[in-house]
Amino acid sequence: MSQIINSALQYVDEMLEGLVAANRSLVRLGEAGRVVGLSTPGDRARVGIVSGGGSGHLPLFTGYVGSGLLDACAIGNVFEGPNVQSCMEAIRVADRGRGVLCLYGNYGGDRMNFDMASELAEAEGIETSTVLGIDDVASASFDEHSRRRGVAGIIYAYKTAGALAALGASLADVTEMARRTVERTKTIGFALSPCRLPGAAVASFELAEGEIGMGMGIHGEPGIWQDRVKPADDLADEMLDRLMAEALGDFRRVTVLVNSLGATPLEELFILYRRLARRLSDHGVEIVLPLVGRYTTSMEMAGASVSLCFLDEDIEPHLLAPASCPFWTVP
Amino acid sequence: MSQIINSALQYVDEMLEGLVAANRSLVRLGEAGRVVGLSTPGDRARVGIVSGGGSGHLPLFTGYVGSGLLDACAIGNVFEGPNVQSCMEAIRVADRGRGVLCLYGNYGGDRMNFDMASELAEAEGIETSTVLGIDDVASASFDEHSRRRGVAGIIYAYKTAGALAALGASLADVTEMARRTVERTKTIGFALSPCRLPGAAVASFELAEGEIGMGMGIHGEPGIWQDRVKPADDLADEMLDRLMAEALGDFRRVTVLVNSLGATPLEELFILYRRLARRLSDHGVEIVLPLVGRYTTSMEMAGASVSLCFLDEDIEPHLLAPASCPFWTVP
Amino acid sequence: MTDVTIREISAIVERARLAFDAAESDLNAADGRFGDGDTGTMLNRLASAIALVDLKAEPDLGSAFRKMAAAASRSTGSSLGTLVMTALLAVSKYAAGQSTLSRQAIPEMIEAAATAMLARGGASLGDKTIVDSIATVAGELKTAPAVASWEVASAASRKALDSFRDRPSRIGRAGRYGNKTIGFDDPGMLAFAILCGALARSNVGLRPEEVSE
Amino acid sequence: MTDVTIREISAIVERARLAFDAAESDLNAADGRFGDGDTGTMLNRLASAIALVDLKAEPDLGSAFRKMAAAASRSTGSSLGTLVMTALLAVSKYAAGQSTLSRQAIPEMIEAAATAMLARGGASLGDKTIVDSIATVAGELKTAPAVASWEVASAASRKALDSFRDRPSRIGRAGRYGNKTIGFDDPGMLAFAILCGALARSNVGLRPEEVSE
Ligand SMILES: Nc1ncnc2c1ncn2[C@@H]1O[C@H](COP(=O)(O)OP(=O)(O)O)[C@@H](O)[C@H]1O
Ligand SMILES: Nc1ncnc2c1ncn2[C@@H]1O[C@H](COP(=O)(O)OP(=O)(O)O)[C@@H](O)[C@H]1O
Ligand SMILES: [Mg+2]
Ligand SMILES: [Mg+2]
Ligand SMILES: [Mg+2]
Ligand SMILES: [Mg+2]
Repeated sequence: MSQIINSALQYVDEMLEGLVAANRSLVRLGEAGRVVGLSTPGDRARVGIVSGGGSGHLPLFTGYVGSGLLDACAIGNVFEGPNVQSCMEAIRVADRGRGVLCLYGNYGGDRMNFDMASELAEAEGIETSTVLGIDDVASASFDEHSRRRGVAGIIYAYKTAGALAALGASLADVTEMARRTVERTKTIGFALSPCRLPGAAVASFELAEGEIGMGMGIHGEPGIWQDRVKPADDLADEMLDRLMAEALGDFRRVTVLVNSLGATPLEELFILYRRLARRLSDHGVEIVLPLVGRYTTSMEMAGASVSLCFLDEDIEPHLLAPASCPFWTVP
Repeated sequence: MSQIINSALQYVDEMLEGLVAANRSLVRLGEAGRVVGLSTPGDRARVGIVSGGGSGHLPLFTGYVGSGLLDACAIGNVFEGPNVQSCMEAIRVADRGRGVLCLYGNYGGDRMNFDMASELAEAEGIETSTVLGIDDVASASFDEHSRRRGVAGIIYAYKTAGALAALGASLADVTEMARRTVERTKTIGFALSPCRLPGAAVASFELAEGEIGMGMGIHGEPGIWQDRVKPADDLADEMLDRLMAEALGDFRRVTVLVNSLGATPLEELFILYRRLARRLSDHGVEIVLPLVGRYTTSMEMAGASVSLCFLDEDIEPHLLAPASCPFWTVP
Repeated sequence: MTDVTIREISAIVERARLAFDAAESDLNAADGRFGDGDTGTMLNRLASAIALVDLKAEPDLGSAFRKMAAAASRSTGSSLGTLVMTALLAVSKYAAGQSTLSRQAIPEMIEAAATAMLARGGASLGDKTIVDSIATVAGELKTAPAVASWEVASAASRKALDSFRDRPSRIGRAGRYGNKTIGFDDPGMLAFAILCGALARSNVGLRPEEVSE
Repeated sequence: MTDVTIREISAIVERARLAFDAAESDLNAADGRFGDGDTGTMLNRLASAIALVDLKAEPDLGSAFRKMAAAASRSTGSSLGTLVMTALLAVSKYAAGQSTLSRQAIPEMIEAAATAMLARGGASLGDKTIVDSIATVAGELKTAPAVASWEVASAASRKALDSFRDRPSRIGRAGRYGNKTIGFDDPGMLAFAILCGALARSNVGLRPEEVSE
C-alpha cells in the first residue's frame, strides 16, 4: 500500500505538527521540536515522568502525555531512539522539582541517549531514575527477562506510575511502582504483514501472504515460529498460554490489552478478545479495564499483540485512577 | 495480509461477542443478537436514536452507542444491511416513549429494511422518523446530493441529534437537527489498498501498488480518479477544495474529521491534518473539536477520508455537549 | 415446467444452492466493479439458509414460501437479499392456501414478485436491476409452451442480460455511476441468469415423464 | 594515509556520504534480518548531516570533530548513530587543540574511539558489533606501513566481517537471537567494511605525491 507523505525527511516533524495541532492539550518543545509536553502542566511540585522512543508507533509514545500519565516525551526518527538533546529537554520539561522517572522501552539507542541525558540532568541538579519496559516474552527467555524488548505493555507502567506521581509520591515510590508494574506485565505479539520505513522502496522484512510470524517484534524482529496463519482461537490460546506461564504465583485479577499493530482491524481484535475473555473466565480470572484497539503500532504493519498485567493490591487502584491523554481516558 | 478469524460465517457474531465483553456499557440484544444497546439505558422519557448498517466498519456503527449519542444499533453481515427483524428490535430498544429517529447511511438494503421496520414500529405505536447520511461528495453531483452515499461524516449527526435528544427535545426537533447536520457535513475519501470479505480468497476490488483511488467509497466503490499516489499536501489540498466548494454560504467555524479506513496509520493522518489546519487557518476559518483517527473503517482497507461540518449556532453547542461511547468521548 | 408443489420447490432450492455456491466469486467480482463486492457471498449464504428450511410439513405453498422468506430475512439485509425476501412474501401471498399451483399461473406469480420488488426497492423497470430480468422472464413464459420452459426462462434471462448490458444502471450502488456502467452486467441480473441456466440444465421441476418426452 | 588535517577529514566525510547513500538498502536489509531494518537509512541521513557541517573555519581538529559529533547527535538517536557520536566526541578529545594529527597517531585515535563506544554501549569486544571491526582495523594499522593504508583498513574490516560472520551476536537487537545470528553479517560491521572499502578505492586522504608513488 502507498504512504501518504510529503517527504521521508520531514515525516516525523510534519506528523508532530499535526499531532499537536489536533490535540491542544499537547505542545511541541525543545530546540528541534522533538519533545512533546503538556500545554498546561500545572505547577504543583511532584515527580515527573518522561518516556520516548522512535517514531512510527503512534499513539506510543507521545499520545500518552496527559494528566495521570506522562509529563513529556522525547521523539526520535522512525525506529530510532530520540537523541540525547531531546531526552535532556524532555527531562527538563517533566521536572517539577521532585525528580524525574525515565520510563521507556529496552532498546539500545534509547537507553544510551536517556543514560547520557540523565547524567546531564543530574549535573543540573535534577534527580532521575530509570525503568525499562521489558514485557515482550518472545524476545528472550524468562531467565534473561531483563534483555527483553519493551512493547505495548509499557502503557500500564505509564498508568500506575502516573497515578502515583499525581498523588505526590516520592521518586523512589513512583519508580518502584513502575518497576513492579513492568515486572507483572507480559506481552506477546504476531505480525501478518510488514511495514515500510517512510520513503523506502521495500518493506523492512518479508512475510509471505497467508503467513504469520508469532512472537515478532514491533519493528519486525523475528519471532518464535512462522507458519500459515491459524484460526483466531488457536492463536488466542497459544498466546494466553505463553503469558500465563509467566505469572508470578497465584492470580485472580488481570488487565488485558489486545492491541493492533496498525492494519489489523478492530473486528479481528474483538474476535481474539472474545476467546481470551472466555478462557480467563474459565480459569476463574477476572478481567479489569480491558483495552481493545490500537495502543502501540508499527505504522501500517498488520498483526496484533496481547498484554496481560497480573494485578495486585498496589497496582489495581492506580490502574483504575482517573487519567486522560489524547488516546486513552480512564474516567 | 491474513485475517484473524475462526470462520467467515461466525465473523460478525464473534466480533459482537468480543465487543460487548470488552465494553461493559454495551449489551447485545435481539433474537439473533444483532442489536447493540446500552447496559443501563436509563428510564427518562425522551427521543431514541437508532442507527445500523453492515459490519466491517468499526467503530461504526455499534461503537457510537453511548450517552449523548445512539441508543441502539442494528447490525448486518459484512457490507450487508441489517435485516428487518434487527432494525425492528433496535427501534424497540431505543424507544423511550417519545419516538425514534432512524439515522443511517444511504444504502439500498439498509433503507429497505429500516423502512419496513418503521412501518412495523408505527403499527406497534412507536412514532419514527428517518434521516439518511449522504455526506460523500464523490458519490454523486451536488444536484443529485440526495443520492449520495453516507460515510464517516454521519457521526456528527449522531452527536448533535444525540445531544438534543438528551435535552428532552421532540422527535421533530431531533430529526431536524440530524437533517441540518447532515446537510452541512461533507466528506471525501480515498483508497490505497482494498480489503477482503472475511474468508474470501480475493480482494473485493483491485488497486495496484502505488495507486490511489480518489473519491472511492468505503466498500471500494469507484471514485473520481485513479492515479499514482501524490504528495500528502496535494491530496489534502484537493480534498479541502472539493469540500469547501460545497459550503452553504459563508462560514467561519468548522469541525474536521481525518479518518483512516483501517490500515493507514495515525502518523499519515496527522501529516494530512497539518496541511488542512494550515490552509483553513489561512482562510480565517476556525477548527472546533478536530478528530484524527479511525472513526469509520473498512476492515483492513488502506486510505483515509476528510469530513468537514460547516458549523452554525445550532449545531456547534450540540457538537460540543458532553457525550461518551466506547470510541468517542467529549468531556 | 410442471405444476408447482412443495416437492418442486425443494428441488429448485437445492439447485439454486449449488449454482450460487459455484458462482460466488464471479458474482462478487461483478458487484465489485461498482458496488461492494458481496453479491456472490450473500447469495451463497442466502441460498444455503433457504435450503436448510424443512418444507415437508408445510400445509400449503403459501406457508412454504413464507418460511423461505423468513429464512431469507434472517440471513441478510442486503438490497438483493431483501428483495428476494420481498419476492418470497409476494408469492407466498399469491399462493396462499394452495398446495399446487398450475403451470399456467407461474408467469403471473413471477409478475407478482416483480411488482412487490419494485414497490419495496423504489426501482422502475428499465433501471437495470434483477427486476428487469424477472419481468422479462415472466413475459416470455406467458407466450411459451409450458413444457421444458426452464429453457425459455434461461434464454429470456440471458436476453435481458444482453440487452441491458449497454444501458446505464439507474439505482442501487451502481446507479450512482450512470453511463460508466454501460458495457457491464448488473450483478443481480447476472445472478438471475445463472440461476435460470442452472435450472434449465438440471431439468429441475420437470417430472420424469416430461423429461423422457 | 597521510597526516590528518581538516582537509582530509572533509574528503573522508564526503566519500562516506556517497558510500552510505549507495549502500542504504543493503544495510537496511542486513538490519532487517534481526533488527528494525533502519541501519542504512540512518547512516545515509547521518553521513549527509555530517557532510553539511562547514569545517573550514574550525580552529583545530578537536573542535572539528566536536562539530561533527553535534551534527551526528542532532540527526539520530539510534544505537549506531549514538555510538558514532560517542566516537566523534572521543576523537575530538584525543585531537583537542591540534591542527594536524600524525599518521602514526591514527591507530591510537581509533582505539580511543572504540574504547569510548564500548563504555557507552555496554558491549565487550567479541560481541559482534561495529566495535569489533574498528578494533581490528586499529590493530592492523599499527603494524602496517603508513602509506596507502586505507587498503590495510579495508582488508582488516573485511577480515573482521568474515571472522565474525559465524559467531553469534551478543548485544543490541540481534543479540537477543544468539546462535540464530550465526552465518549473518552484523549490519554495523558491514557498514564499517563498506566505508573502509570506499575510502580505499577513492584514495581519500592520500596526497597527490603519494598516489603517484
Ligand atoms: N432498489 C433496487 N431495486 C431493484 N433491484 C435492486 C435494487 N438495489 C439493488 N438491486 C439489485 O441488487 C443487486 C445488488 O445486490 P447486493 O450486492 O446484494 O446488494 P448491496 O448493494 O446491498 O450490496 C443489483 O445488482 C441489483 O440487481
Ligand atoms: N550496544 C552496542 N555496542 C556496540 N555496537 C552496537 C551496540 N548496539 C548496536 N550496535 C551496532 O549498531 C548496529 C545497529 O545499528 P542501528 O540499526 O542503527 O541501531 P538500532 O538497533 O538502534 O536500529 C549493530 O549492527 C551493531 O554493530
Ligand atoms: Mg532503529
Ligand atoms: Mg452489500
Ligand atoms: Mg453488493
Ligand atoms: Mg536498526
